[in-house]
Amino acid sequence: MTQTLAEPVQVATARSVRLIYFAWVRERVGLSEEEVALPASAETVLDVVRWLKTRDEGYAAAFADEKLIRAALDRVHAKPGTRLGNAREIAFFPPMTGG
Amino acid sequence: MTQTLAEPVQVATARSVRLIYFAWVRERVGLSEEEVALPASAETVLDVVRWLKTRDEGYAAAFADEKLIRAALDRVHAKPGTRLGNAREIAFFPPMTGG
Amino acid sequence: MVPDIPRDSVVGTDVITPTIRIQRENFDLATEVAALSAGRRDIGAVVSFTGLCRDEGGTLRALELEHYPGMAEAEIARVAIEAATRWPLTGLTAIHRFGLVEPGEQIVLVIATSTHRRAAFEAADFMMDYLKTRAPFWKREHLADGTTGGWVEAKQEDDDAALRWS
Amino acid sequence: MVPDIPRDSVVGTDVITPTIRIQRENFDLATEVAALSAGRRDIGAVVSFTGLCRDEGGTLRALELEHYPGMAEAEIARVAIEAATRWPLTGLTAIHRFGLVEPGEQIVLVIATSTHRRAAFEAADFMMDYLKTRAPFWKREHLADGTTGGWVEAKQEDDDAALRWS
Repeated sequence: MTQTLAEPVQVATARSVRLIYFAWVRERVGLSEEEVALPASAETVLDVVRWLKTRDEGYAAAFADEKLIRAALDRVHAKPGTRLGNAREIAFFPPMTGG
Repeated sequence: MTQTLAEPVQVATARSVRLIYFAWVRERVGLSEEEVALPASAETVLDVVRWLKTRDEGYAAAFADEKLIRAALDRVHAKPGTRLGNAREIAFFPPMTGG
Repeated sequence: MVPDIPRDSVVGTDVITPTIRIQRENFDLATEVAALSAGRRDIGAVVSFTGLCRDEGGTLRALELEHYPGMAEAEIARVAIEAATRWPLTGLTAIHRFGLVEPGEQIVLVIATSTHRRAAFEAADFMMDYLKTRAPFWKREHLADGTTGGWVEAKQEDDDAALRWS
Repeated sequence: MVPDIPRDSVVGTDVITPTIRIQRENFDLATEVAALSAGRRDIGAVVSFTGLCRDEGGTLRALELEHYPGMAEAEIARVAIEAATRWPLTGLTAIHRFGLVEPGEQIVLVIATSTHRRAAFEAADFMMDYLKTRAPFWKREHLADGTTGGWVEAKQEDDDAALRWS
């Protein structure tokens, strides 16, 4: 397979998405939700987590233990490796304790 | 093991018990219950079934398929080989269909 | 002041006394659930099973439930005590009707309560499997065309289900 | 006269529409059971699970239930549709509360109805396992001493229970 000559168009455009936080992730981040411009390099859920950790100490504390972070893309469960696609809403939360 | 010299005392005494019938066993026998004198040779549940079959055509029909007969001794489930002991009430019925 | 003893510690050691009823009259699910849970703060899970009479596609007018009065309550109590011994229950109720029951009406009720859901689910499931195969009840069909149908035959699948617990 | 179509034949082919509610208010078991079964003559089994708030030996004053409003109903509906596809159900209801719930109060309700008991038991059990591990709800403890305790941690046993169905 050869690389196509045309570069993907989104390379230079930072994507704007809504991030939503629940339970102790929300408490540590200090926000319920926010609109952010994702770096173009963020392609998966895990990429977003790792980028958020660099923002400040609150995010770093919220996302310190990556194994405890669950995520949803546009309100559907996603795994760390799930690609963001065209998701407009990304939610992060601890393991669920309903029922 | 040698046989004791004294003969068992109950040999000559026919035991009197109450027999109770349910569902299609009751219908085929034509009775809900009866008091009978069991022959001294009847030592197990199956012995009673085989003796009853000899009494008339109704009993013969009720107990024709021995695998479909369930029994209880003094209101506790019993197997064909269960010994009668001192049971005063012996019930016969089809497989149960409660619930 | 007498100090409160946490209820959990009591539940763990005492075996509860099941409620068993064999009756002609109907029963009420909400009333029976309330009897097990009202005023308590140590119950986490309530599982109920209600068995209803089906009309079998319109062919059935009623089920006639015959039972062995002397044995039915004792046998269900035996099974209930076994359930209460196997699972850490806070309450257990089993009610079975006899007589004529019409489609849509209730036949049998089992309620199991516990601190945790798995015990409540399994105990209720176990109770129903044993009620089906060991409680001395027999069903006869009364058909919509006015005739009396046969006695309902026991199902192999019910025997198999009961074997799951042994 | 239009001939009656036996209900069983309809049930076998159509997948039912589950009732899903996420609400702050309490719910009533009897009302919800009646909504699934009133006027029907084709239901043989009704299994209900009610989850209640426990006082944890007197240490808990209340549970605070946080949820993801946009996702909770959609996720429970997804699981309910899967249950209705796997088992031949005649009805399925799932209600989950949010907000502050005190010991003894109801938190969650699942009701599954079917012609046969195994389907109703398994579907209700399945729904609860998935509600525990996939519905976006989080519980925080408010303690009897007036302080706010921590967030309840997810249990490995709940994940293990959910894996039984895959």
